[in-house]
Parts: sequence; structure tokens; C-alpha cells
Amino acid sequence: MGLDVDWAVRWLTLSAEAMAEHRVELIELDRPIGDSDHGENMDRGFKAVMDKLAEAPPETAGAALKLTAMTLMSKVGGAAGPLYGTAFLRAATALGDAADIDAATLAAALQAARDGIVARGKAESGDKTMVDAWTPAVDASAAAAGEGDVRKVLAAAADAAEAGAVSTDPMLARKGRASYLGERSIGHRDPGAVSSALILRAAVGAAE
Amino acid sequence: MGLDVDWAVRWLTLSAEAMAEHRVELIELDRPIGDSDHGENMDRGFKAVMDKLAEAPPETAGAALKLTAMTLMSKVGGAAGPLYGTAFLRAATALGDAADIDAATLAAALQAARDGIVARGKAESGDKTMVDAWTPAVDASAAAAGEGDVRKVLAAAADAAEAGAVSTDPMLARKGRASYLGERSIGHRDPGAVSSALILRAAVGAAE
Amino acid sequence: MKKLINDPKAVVDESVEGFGLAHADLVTVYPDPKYIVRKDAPVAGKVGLVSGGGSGHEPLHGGYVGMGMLDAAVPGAVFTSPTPDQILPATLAVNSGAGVVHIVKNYTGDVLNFETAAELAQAEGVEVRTVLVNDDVAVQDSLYTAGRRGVGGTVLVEKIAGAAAERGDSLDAVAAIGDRVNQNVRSMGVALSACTVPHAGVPSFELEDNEIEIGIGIHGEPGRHKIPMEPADGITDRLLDPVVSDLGLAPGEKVLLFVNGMGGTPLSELYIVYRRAAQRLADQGVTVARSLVGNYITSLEMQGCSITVLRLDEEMTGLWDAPVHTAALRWGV
Amino acid sequence: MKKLINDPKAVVDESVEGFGLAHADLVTVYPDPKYIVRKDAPVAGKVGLVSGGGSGHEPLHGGYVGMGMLDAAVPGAVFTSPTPDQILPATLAVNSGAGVVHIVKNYTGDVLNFETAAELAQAEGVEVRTVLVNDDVAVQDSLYTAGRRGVGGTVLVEKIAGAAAERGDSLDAVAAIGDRVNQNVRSMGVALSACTVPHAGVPSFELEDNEIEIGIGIHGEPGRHKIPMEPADGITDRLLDPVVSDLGLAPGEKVLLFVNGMGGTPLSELYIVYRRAAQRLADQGVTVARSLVGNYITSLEMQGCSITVLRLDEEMTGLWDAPVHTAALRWGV
Ligand SMILES: Nc1ncnc2c1ncn2[C@@H]1O[C@H](COP(=O)(O)OP(=O)(O)O)[C@@H](O)[C@H]1O
Ligand SMILES: Nc1ncnc2c1ncn2[C@@H]1O[C@H](COP(=O)(O)OP(=O)(O)O)[C@@H](O)[C@H]1O
Ligand SMILES: [Mg+2]
Ligand SMILES: [Mg+2]
Ligand SMILES: [Mg+2]
Ligand SMILES: [Mg+2]
Repeated sequence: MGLDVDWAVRWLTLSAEAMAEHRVELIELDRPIGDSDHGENMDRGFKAVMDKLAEAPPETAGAALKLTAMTLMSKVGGAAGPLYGTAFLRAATALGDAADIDAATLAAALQAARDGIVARGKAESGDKTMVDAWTPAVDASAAAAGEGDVRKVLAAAADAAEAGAVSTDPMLARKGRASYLGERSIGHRDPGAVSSALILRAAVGAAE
Repeated sequence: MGLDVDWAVRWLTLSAEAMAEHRVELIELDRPIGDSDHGENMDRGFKAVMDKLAEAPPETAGAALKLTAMTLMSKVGGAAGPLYGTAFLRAATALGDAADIDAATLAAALQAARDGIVARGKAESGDKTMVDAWTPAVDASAAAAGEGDVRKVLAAAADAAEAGAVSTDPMLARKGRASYLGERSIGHRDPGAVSSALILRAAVGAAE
Repeated sequence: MKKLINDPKAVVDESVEGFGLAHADLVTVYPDPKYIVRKDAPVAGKVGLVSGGGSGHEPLHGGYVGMGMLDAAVPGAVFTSPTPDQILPATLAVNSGAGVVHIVKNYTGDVLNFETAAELAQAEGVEVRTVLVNDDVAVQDSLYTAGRRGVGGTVLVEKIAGAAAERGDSLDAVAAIGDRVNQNVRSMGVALSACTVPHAGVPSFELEDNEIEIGIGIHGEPGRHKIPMEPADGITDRLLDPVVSDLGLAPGEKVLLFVNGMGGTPLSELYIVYRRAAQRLADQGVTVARSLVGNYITSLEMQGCSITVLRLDEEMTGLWDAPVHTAALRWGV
Repeated sequence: MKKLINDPKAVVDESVEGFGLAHADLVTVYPDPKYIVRKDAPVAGKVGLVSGGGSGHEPLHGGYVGMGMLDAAVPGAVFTSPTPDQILPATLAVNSGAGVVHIVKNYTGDVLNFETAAELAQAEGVEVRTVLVNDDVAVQDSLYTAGRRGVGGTVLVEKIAGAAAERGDSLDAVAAIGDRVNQNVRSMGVALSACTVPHAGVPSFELEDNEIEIGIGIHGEPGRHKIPMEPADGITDRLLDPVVSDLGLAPGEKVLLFVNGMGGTPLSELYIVYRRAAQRLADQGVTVARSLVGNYITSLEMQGCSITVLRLDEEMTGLWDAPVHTAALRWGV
């Protein structure tokens, strides 16, 4: 059995909870190499997503993600707003109006999301951005998709994203605000990679 | 034997040394009940007096005190500048061009100085100002003057001024910047009373 | 203490020199004795306006020298009133024969030094009038104290008296309008942090992490009392209410509302205070006809603000609106 | 953290509301989505100028809305770029048909959000040009980074492009002069203390008692490197020299020298920095033809300053001198 609109709403709800719970942690991560707002931005954005979902419950998973995209774009600001906005918009487009999402469609949606982030932000792997969480996640989910189990696809993505976030520690930032620090960006974890891993982990929880 | 111009110059020199040495202490006293500048002001003023004395060595004690008055007025600023300026000016006038100052003249000069301060600043005894050092000093010197010993006159003045400075601790300020604090001025020593005592103590040292 | 200075003893010299370099079109700076004079002074037939006081309150007073405001400013050492040997030549330099008004904030040191300078100027044949500014409601006025301090109202006195002088008012008329502004203006301030006088090197008073000081003056002197930190709206009310009641403002009256930063507070916070003050005045039926928000009379890097309210009449409003061209206040030209 | 605020979440709302109340003669404030528009916008036949960015840099950008400068400002959350749903209506509101120029500081967030808004505006038939400001020499420019940040030069781009729009220049011409200013302006900043973002509640970086941070941006980001505290003249040289050499200034050239405070530094200290910078430029045969000293682009209550130098030509000088009437910059009117 695949994933449906209820899963999507649960995913977004758990994401919102994760952003609220990790708000201070994400602010703290953004302090040494950024401007101390990532947790605040994400928490504000996902709270707004919750409001929108309550106002007009979506009929499909795709519609839920599209609504998320538009809300994040208009409420988050900063670099993360347009990047996450594009990611959710591309994923929504990939899902179309499918009522039941299978493993292959899911993996394709994750890839579309990552491609959207890269198209907007032009970061490459190793630049110490959220791409370093998304790219391993997309690769792992593609590999897992062959087995046909959406839960395994999600788990593979979340595991890889978490490892990817950790992998940003030694990187020298080349994109975003952290890049101004040059060498001094080394030794810190990228906040956007961490929030990405949290969101992908929420997708796993929603499918349990 | 009375006091002469050399005594006056030594007095001013020792006063300058005392202001330099107690600069920080006077700043610290001016901090809780004033604006942290009394030590700076007095030190700047007496350094300028030293320069002036070196430029044009005075011929009489009266001339030395007049030069001091003009210099303090033009270099100290704040409340203390005009007050000490007037004090030294009145004392200089009281000394006239006497080459040898006897005990009675000395006591009269001290009284003239105090009266000058009161005329300018309109403070009464107990208002927590330099007047609370000067008035007991004047009273004590007048009493001591009968014995005819200038050194005893000076010592009596300095002793009384020091006690007078200490007596300002419990007073509630009614004049100057400390008066803005009302009740909160209680428990602090008045910086101008302390600098007055230092100057009168210097006069004793100069006569030794 | 971290400051963008070279030597605590050279702070005023170098700062005033830089000011003169940056505003050479407006002012001439005399270094020793130190005073700042309007470029085209003395202006023929015009009453001269001189103000001054301790440094550390920038842009006060140098920033207000120019067309429509002061003719000269006399900066003392940090928080220390200037001396007669500065005030006198400044007074002589701006006297065109029409006389000179001294605008003096009510502090013992300023009063005594300006008093001496005025006597000396008068001895040289210059007519001098003194406008004493004492608008700080934090100080209980009393015959037995040094009286209220001059704070934020000073800026408004200088602007309005300056406009009166510029339009050609007589010596007595300029002094009278200055007094009228002073009688109709009240202020009160708060500090969130103390400031550090360069030569002292340590903060002028202590505040705990969650304490603020209500009723501070502009010299880093401690204020009326310490209270626990509270939201901006509550602090605003604590400053505005005594000002309004001391002024005896009635519904229907028009005022100028001036929210002033003490030097270390972001402009955005001053607008939060302005918002509350404007709303509260409106609730009381008072019309805010003019406003001023920014760092105009400061205490070095102190965090905090003051609120000043001036009861306006038609003449004062017109003089406030009149053109002014100084380093810190400029409009109409 | 002690701030004159009510609720960290309401800081921008309340501050912008207060700004609107204080300057109701100049601007209209739209609360949600939030943007600030020149009172008489759209001005018939005139190119519209829109800028924006995170809040916390006041008076930037709202303080520059008015005749001769910006037509609209779009404030984001503190240090967070605004969103397309704010930028789009601001753009539409100031379009008179002559098109709109977006002035964007080069930060990933600002660039992406303005890019989206520009696309959406274009889809609605409004021609949009973007002027990207990236004047911060502290950042090594490189194809492999986000590139130089937009800092102090932004104020000068907004003033000069604003004057070009006001005199009736075409869309392309306004964008071109904005680009020309950007190409001829460089800046560098220093922090003596960090600032505290209201919702974060702790300082954005740590500095020891005798450390300063050279090459800071305007978002409380740490800078290029920390050095021990030193006298103002030495710090000034560390900021000015890279600016001058990156600009490739030659003797005989004319510049505008802009010494900017980061929000928590007294004006008197800025003049000490100005003094040194002006003297040093003079020693190099460079003429300081115009100057600006004050808090014009800030980082909340951060202590520190930035130095900006703009190579002037005759047209830029004329546009700089042209009348401007905004809350924070006003002359000639
Ligand atoms: N060019 C980019 N491509 C991909 N991700 C980026 C890029 N620039 C920034 N990011 C991500 O955005 C995160 C910062 O987001 P946030 O703090 O909300 O925005 P801002 O940097 O504008 O304050 C970074 O941690 C990084 O993961
Ligand atoms: N009206 C007054 N009469 C006598 N002494 C006064 C008066 N006002 C102030 N003082 C004295 O001046 C001292 C302060 O001097 P100082 O700190 O140099 O000046 P300011 O108060 O202007 O900063 C006080 O400690 C007090 O002794
Ligand atoms: Mg950030
Ligand atoms: Mg003092
Ligand atoms: Mg003083
Ligand atoms: Mg940000």
C-alpha cells in the first residue's frame, strides 16, 4: 500500500512539530556561521502551513505539498524560504494528483525536490548547504525504491539525510551566508542540512 | 615666621601631585552620585596650573593664587572649576601683595575662599558639597589663628576639612549633580569635599 | 571598555576636528580654546545664539550649528561643562551687535561657567540674555536642590529660538520664545545600560541583567530608581505619564512628540516607543502635530531613550517648521 | 538581552507601525503583507524604486522612502529577507507604467526572494530591472561563493538611483546608474561588540573584552578575523586601505566618504574615524568632495562602524546633491 493525502498531512504536521521542537537548536546552528534565524524562520513557516492546512484541507498529497510550497515561500523569507518553497513545489508537481503514491513516484518526487533546490540555489555537493542532506537522501531513496516499499524509501532518505547533515561539519562553505566566513565555516554543521534531515525524518514517522 | 611665595608654589605643586595621585579615587567618588569626572577635571586643572607657574613664576603668594584661580576657571569646567576658581581668586585678593603671610591673614584668606564658594554656589552647610569641608576648616583655622602659628592654622584647617569630608557620608545632597539622586545620595562621600581636604592637606605639607 | 578612540584625553579634540572636516561647508571649528561657529557668523543684524555643555551628547550641540539654529556651540570635556575662556570668544564671534542669547542646560557647572562668560562678555559691551533649560520631570523641583536638569527639551529650545533669531527677532524676543518653549516642554528618560566615560574606563553605574534605571539624566548619572526590566509599552507609560501630567495637557491640545535615543539603542526600538506614546496621547485626546524620532541628545553609548513633549502653539509650530540647515537637523533648504 | 520591545515576535510589526505614525506625511504603511510606500506613489511617468531586506538595519530601507529616493521598502523579519508576497504588491503599487527597479543587496535570501517577485511582477506586465549591490570588500569575491555582500554602498545606490528616477530617467537608465554606483563603491566594517537578534536572545557571536571583529557584515555574522582591540586610527586604516586599493583610487580622484555607525556607537566616535579616513585620503591626493557620517545602515545595537568610499563623477555628484525628502535623509526641500 502506498502513501496518501493523510500521510502528507501527517508529514507536514510532524515537520511543524519538529521545527517547533528544534527551533532553538536550529537558531544556535545558524549563529556561528549565519545570522541566527533559521530555526525562527522554519518554525514561523511551518506554523503558517498548519494554519493553511486547517483552513482548506487538501484533497491530494500533491495539493498538500503545493499549499506548503506557497506558504513557505510567502512566510519564511531568507534563503531557506525560496529553496524549500521550490522543493515542495517541484515535489508536488511530480506527485500530480495521485491518490496513492508508490515507491517509484515517491523517489521521483524526492529527486524533483532536490533538483529544485539546486536549480534555485546553484549549490553543488560539498558546498555545505541543505543539498548535502538532500543529495545522499535522493540517492539512497532511488536505490531503495527497487524494493517497492514506500516506508523503506522514506527511511533510506531520512537515514542518508541525517548522515549528510553530519557530513557538513568539516566542509568549507561555498554558498549562502556561511561562505563569507571562508575557513572559519569549517567545524560547524549546516543548519539547512539539519532542518532537511528533520523534515525527511518526519516523513518516516508519518508513514508508521 | 610666616608664609611666602615659595610656600604658595610648593602648596600648588603638592596639590597638583595630590590630584594626580587621587585622580582615580575622585573619579570613583563622583561615579555613584555624579558623572565620573571630578578627578579628571581637577587633575587636568592643576596640571595646567603647573604649566602656568613654570611659564611665569609669580612674585608673591597672592599672585600665585590669582594665576591658579584664572587657570582653574579656564581649564577645569564643570561645577568645580568656577567654584575653586572663585575660592583662589578671593584668597588671592585677601593676601594682597603681602610677602610674609601671618596667621591672621592666612585665616582671613581661607575664610575669603570659603565665602567665595558660597557666593558662587549658594550651598549651605549640610548640603553635601565642598562647603562641608571648607566651613569647618575656616572655623578651625580662625580658632587656631590666635596662637599666631601659621603651621597650626594650616594643620587645623586640614584636619577639620578631612573630618568635614567624612561628615558628608550620611548627608542628603541638596546642591550639585548629587542632588538629583535625593535619598540615594546618602551613604556616599562628596568628591568635592574630598578634593578640598586634599588641597588643604597639601598646604600643610608645603609649610613643613 | 571598547571605544573607537585613540586616547581618552584626545577624544573631544579629535572628534570635533573630524566634525569640522565633515561639515566644513557649515561650520568653522576653533581648536584652542575650543568652539564651533556657524560659517557665516556673525550674521548682520541677527541675534547670536550660543549653547554648549559637556561633550558626549552628540549631535548636541555642534550638530545644531547652522542656519536657523545655533550660531555657536561650545563643547566641554566629556560630561564636563565648558569654561568661560571658550564661551567668551564664541559669544564675541557671533555677536553682530544685536546681542547674544546663551542657551544653558540647568546643571551647576554649566550655569556657573556660562554666568561668568556672560559677565565677561557684558564687560566687553555685548548684551547677553540667558535661557535656562530645565525640562526633566525626573528631578523633583525644589528651592533646596539644584533644580530640574535640562535634557531633551534643549533641542527644541535651540531649534525654535534659532528660527526666531533667523527671522530677525530682537534679543529680548528670542530669549522670550526660548523661555516659552522651556515652560511648555517636559522630558523623562530611561537607561537600559550605563555608559562609560572614556577617562573613567568603567560604566557610570551598575545595572543587573534585568534591571533598568528610570529617570536618568544625560550624564550617566543614576536616575530616580531602578526597576525590573519590563516591556516597552510599560516603560513608555512610565516616562510619558509624568511628562503629560506635569505639563497639565488637556484634550484638544497639540504637541510635538520627541522620542530620543541615548546613543546605543536601535532606531527600530525608538519607533516602538513612539508608537505607544503616540497612541496613548491620541487616547487622551491630544493631537501629535509634529514629531521627532532619533538620537538627538545622547549619553555616549548608553542604551535607553527619553520622551519629550512640547505643548505647541501656532507660533512655535511655525518656528519649528522654519528652514534649518545644520549637520544633524535639516529641512526646508 | 535588554531591549525596548514588547514581544520578540512583534518587533517588526510594532516598529514599522510606529514609523508609519511618525512619518504619515511621507509614507503609507501596509501591515500584511508588510511594505512601506511613498505617500504619492505611483508618481506618474516615474520609474519606481523598490528595495528591501531583513529588518534590524534601520533606517535602511523604510527611512529612505520618499521624494528623490525609494518609492517602496519591503521589511523582512529581523535579518531575514522579505518574501515575494510582500515584494510583489510593493512593486505593483509603485509602478506608474514606467517600470520598476529592484535594489537588492547580494545575499542568497534577498536575491532569491526578489527574483521570484520580479518574475511574478513581470508576469503581471510590469517591467522590472534589478540592481545588485555587492560592495563589501571583506568578502573574497569568487565564482565559488555567494559573492560579496551588499552593505554601506546600498544607501548611496538608493540615493543616486532615486535622484535619477526623480529627474525622469528611463528604466534602463536608472538601473544603469545604480549599477555604476555599485561598481564604484566599496565598504568594510568592524564590530566592537556583537548584536542580539530579539528572537535568538543571545549575541550573534562572541568577542572577548579586548577583541574586535574585522570585516563584519550587517547581520551580526562574524567577520573576516578577530584582532586585539587597537586605537581608532589603526582600525580606520584596516578598513580604509582595502577599500581604497580595491577601488584602485588614484591621486586627483574625487570621492564621497561615508562613515557609518552600526547602531550602538556614539556619533563622536564616528567623527574620530572620519577624521583619520579624511586625512589619509588627503595624504593620498584623493579629494573628499562629499561626506556622510551617522547611523544609516545598522545591525541593531552593534557597536562598530563601516567605511564606504564612492568614486564620484560629475553626474553622480549632481544626483547625490539633488533634493531628497525621506525620514532619514533630507536636503534641498
Ligand atoms: N545557495 C544555496 N543552495 C542551497 N542551500 C542554501 C543556499 N544558500 C543557503 N542555503 C541553505 O539555507 C540555510 C540558511 O537558511 P536561513 O538561515 O533560513 O536563511 P538566511 O541565510 O537567509 O538567514 C543554510 O544553512 C543552507 O542550508
Ligand atoms: N552649588 C555648589 N556649591 C558648592 N559646591 C558644589 C556645588 N555644586 C557642586 N559642588 C561641588 O562640586 C563637586 C563636583 O565637581 P565636578 O564633578 O568637577 O563637577 P560636575 O558636577 O559639574 O561634574 C561636588 O562634589 C561638590 O563638592
Ligand atoms: Mg539564517
Ligand atoms: Mg562630576
Ligand atoms: Mg561633570
Ligand atoms: Mg536570515
